[in-house]
Amino acid sequence: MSLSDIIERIRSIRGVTEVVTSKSALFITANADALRPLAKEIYWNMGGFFRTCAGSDERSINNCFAIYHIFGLDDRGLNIVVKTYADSKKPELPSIFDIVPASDWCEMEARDLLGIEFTGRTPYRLVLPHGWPNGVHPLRKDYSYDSRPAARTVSERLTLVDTISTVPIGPYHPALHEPEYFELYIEGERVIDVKYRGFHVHRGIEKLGESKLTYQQVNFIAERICGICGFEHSTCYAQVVESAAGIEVPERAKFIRSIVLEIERIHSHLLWVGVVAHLLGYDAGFMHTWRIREHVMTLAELLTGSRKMYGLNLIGGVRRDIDLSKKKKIFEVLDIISKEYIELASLIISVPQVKMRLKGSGVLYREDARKLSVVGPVARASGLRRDVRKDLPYAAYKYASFNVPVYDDGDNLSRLMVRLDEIRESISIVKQLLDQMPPGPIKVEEFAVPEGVVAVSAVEAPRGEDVHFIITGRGGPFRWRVRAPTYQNIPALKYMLKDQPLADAPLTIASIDPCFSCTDRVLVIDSSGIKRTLELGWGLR
Amino acid sequence: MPNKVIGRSIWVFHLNSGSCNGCDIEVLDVLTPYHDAERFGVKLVASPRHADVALFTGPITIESLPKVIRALKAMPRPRYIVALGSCAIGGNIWHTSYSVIGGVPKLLEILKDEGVSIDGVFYVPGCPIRPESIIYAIALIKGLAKKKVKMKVKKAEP
Amino acid sequence: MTYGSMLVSIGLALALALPALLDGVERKLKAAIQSRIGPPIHQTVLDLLKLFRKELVLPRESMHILYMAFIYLSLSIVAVGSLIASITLGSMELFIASAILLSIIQAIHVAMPFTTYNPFSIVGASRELVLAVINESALLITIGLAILVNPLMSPPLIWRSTYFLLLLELLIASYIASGRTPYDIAEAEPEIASGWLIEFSGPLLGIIIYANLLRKAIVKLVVGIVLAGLITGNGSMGLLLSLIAMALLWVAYTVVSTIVGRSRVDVAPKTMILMHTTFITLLIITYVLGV
Amino acid sequence: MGLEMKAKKSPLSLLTIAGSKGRVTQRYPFEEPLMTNEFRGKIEIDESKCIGCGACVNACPPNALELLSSSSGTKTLRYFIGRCIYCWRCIDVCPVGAIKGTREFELATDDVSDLYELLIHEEAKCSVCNSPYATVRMVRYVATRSPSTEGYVSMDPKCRQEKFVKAIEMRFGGLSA
Repeated sequence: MSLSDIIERIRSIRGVTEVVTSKSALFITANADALRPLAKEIYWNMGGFFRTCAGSDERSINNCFAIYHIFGLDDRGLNIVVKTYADSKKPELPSIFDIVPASDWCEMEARDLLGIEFTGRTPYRLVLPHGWPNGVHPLRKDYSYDSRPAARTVSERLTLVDTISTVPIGPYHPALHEPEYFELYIEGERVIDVKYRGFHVHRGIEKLGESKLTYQQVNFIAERICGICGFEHSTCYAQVVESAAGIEVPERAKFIRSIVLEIERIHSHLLWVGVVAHLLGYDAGFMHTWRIREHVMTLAELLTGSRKMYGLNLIGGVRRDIDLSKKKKIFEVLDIISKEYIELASLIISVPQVKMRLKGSGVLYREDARKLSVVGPVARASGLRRDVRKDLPYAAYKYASFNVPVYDDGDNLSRLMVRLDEIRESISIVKQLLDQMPPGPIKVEEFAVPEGVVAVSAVEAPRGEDVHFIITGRGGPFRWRVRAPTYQNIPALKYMLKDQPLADAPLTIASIDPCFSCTDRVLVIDSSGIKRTLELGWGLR
Repeated sequence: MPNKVIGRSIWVFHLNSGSCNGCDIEVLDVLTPYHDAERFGVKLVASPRHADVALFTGPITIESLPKVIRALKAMPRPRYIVALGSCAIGGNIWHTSYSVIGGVPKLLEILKDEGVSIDGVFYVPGCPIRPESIIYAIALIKGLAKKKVKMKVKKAEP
Repeated sequence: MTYGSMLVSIGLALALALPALLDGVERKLKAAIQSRIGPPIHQTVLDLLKLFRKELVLPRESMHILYMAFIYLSLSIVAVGSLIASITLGSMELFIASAILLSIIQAIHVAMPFTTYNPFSIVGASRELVLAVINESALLITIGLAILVNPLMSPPLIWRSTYFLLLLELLIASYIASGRTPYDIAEAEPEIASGWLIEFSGPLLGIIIYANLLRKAIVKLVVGIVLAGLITGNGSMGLLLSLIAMALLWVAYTVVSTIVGRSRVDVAPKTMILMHTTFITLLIITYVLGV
Repeated sequence: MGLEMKAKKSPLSLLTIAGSKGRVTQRYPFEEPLMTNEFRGKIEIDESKCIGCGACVNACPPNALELLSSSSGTKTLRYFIGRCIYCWRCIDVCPVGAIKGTREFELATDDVSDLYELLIHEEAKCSVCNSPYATVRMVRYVATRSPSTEGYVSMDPKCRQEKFVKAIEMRFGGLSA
């Protein structure tokens, strides 16, 4: 199926008014009644995946709300963005939840934060705190940011259950390390249902738009979406702005980005292996994996200036170069890691209890994985070959040759194996890229970001595909939407935990490598309160 | 500043109140071989009822506030708070956001209104905190190190 | 004071002080296997002292938990005492009494968390109950067989396979009863947040932790006494050997628990039943055949 | 794939790994911390160089650097260590190189006020309307950098504008609205 075929098939759907191709995506504008047929065509007939949807308050521009549904045809390396308008007085759009189950959360998020109703499904509150007043939508441009709701000291959401058939996991629970709340409904020792009540880490960064965040400053918040895979977020953000503004990043900067991204992946996967060993009562495994990981952390500090929160990215390039002595050090550390981690990993999976508990537990079948558009190692452990580094190559990945490990069992052991294999691939990628790194500048200083350009960018984080969507504004983003990988993977937990022993629940929850601070970010920067007329066209260039 | 009650055995309950995870993984890192906080008698416990110290990371979101207060109330006295990282002390980038209260100093005001008394607060800056900073704070509590920061007021001569 | 009662007092003092220190040794040893320094050996003592300086909070304001904790502690002390006396004085009656005390202690240990109404501690306690039902009965049957062999009188002239099997089965049962991986499901499994201990705090927690350490010491001391009885018989040598055996077992159990992971609550009972029935059957056969 | 990892190993080999590594713990605070020279720590503001222009304040993502005006004719550059994210963007943007990065990380304290650093600048008053508009140092900095602005540099933006308009009126007969 060629690009023109795709465009032809999309144009043939009634209600599609505009199809525009650009560098970062295929942009479609459609009427509300064309949304469902379009979703069906792209998601099921063309075999596309669902990335996310983003609501936007464009009343100051065209007197409408708008929803952007972002799809991806992975095998063609193509993003498809579908824009539909909703009325400014009574914003309402048809839900595509029954066609694309993966759209559940982002629709509810748009409902919470923008007040856009979705017809044909049951709505519920997802993101905002429990006591938040109805009808107040913080992402609307007319929302007055200075009013913090009164802080409540008692919670209605957390009620300690009085029957022992419910086991609350969280919000402060040693198996989670992050404040999230799962309610597991159990029968004996068997889980029969799961309820996720998250969004404790909703930090509402919209407020920052008001404090006049500039394009460059947003980089540092993007990094703080997540403390484990922050560099992926800041890279993705930098890329989406660069793509919107047409900035040509120096090759050397792209190499440095790829190298640091892979180093972050190694540290993140080692961290995860350690946590899993700890959850299985194998504390020595935890200690020794983290001992190996410590080398990576020191290496990251050497390259970027900080063990975490590298602060390396700027729009237009990176801030620190990799010189010869650092290059030598990278090779040294990688040699230590590759030797030690294989020894340790094979030990961990040989421990009888560990092996017994990983195998066959928390299974996610391929069909469910496809239905929910899960990403990253979770998808690859369920037989889906999805990897942004291969599908939509960014930074310097086109210069490296590497495998995408795929396992078919969909159980916790597969997810472990995927990650163990990926550590090896990452080590090889870093080595290849270091050898090919071209000389030259590491950033461009002078650039301008035009207003009203729409762009999409994706980066493969350790947990899966990370998507940033932007509408540029004056001096800072007009609308910035982030879809972290865990956001896409948590709904799959329902399938993985059901009918499983309670004892496996923490392990299975951990097996998607959840990063709740990513999920809850709701990172939408709005340069609110500025009256302007803005021509909202697709990123034509 | 050495503390008589918890100076030799510090049991810590970790409260992530909207942190990005950066500090949290460094808290775990402190327990691992290269840093090994256990050599100072530090132990992470799973229940606030066992804890001497509540370790705060994150700017304290409004959603987590009630649970945080609940956990603090469950701790037997004397109880201490350690604010870890720039979110918990000053609210970091989100210090003015609508969905956070902006750090431990603000939490202390709320606790005062609630009648929850706290026996001591320590602040440990960093973003994210590095493991040595945490160990330095432990050393401070145990009296093995001296405080180094002090409010500075300088004048720029015109 | 007679020589015998002096020995018993010294033995009791040692047996009450050692567990806290041995726990420190356990933590130090684990740390060494994990490539780190670890806490000082007397850290557990420091922890306990600190707990006693903290505020007393009773879960659900009920005195009966405090009462149960004191019973737990005092029965544990009595059991330690009667075990020490049994090997020192060669009293089979006291050994039998200790076995009965041990099962009462275990019953309190399992029952206590149910009074807190916390879902985590109740799940933890239910799991402890399942494991305890199997392991305790095996442990008691084995102790009963040990009493038949009557190890406290004088060392046997010839070592029979019954003795080896007896020691082996006692080792397994006492290892499981000492609450270590892979069978520390009730306390350590992460989904139940430190399980049955979750609601206790301050001095109350201190009492329970110390009593629990004593309980762990008792199950090792039983093995030590049977071993000492078979090698040296009763008296001062028996006392010394059984205390040394307890300490050595503590170290050995630590190493074993470090290199294995945690079993799952639905698998552990099956493995345990299989293991115990095999060994006990073999034990009875060899005993009856007299080999 | 994953062939090396499928190798069967005895759980006992953990002891060999532990034995070969020994104890790796860094005995900080009694030993040097595990830190590289590249580490970004607290910043140091040089009071002899800072001109109080506020470039760092505009660049600082978390508002750890703030420029506060007081009624007593001073402008204070306040650095709150407790909110700093140690990104060193201020160092990048400072026009006079007054900010220096250090490797300082031992910042723990029991009093939050210890974490503030204040640098008080005197404010220049407009030569026409006598209202404060910038720090004395900044005015001098601008004057030495571009001497041609001399006639305007001692005024606040409003008076400057008025003077400029007047000057143009005198020369060209005024600006049409």
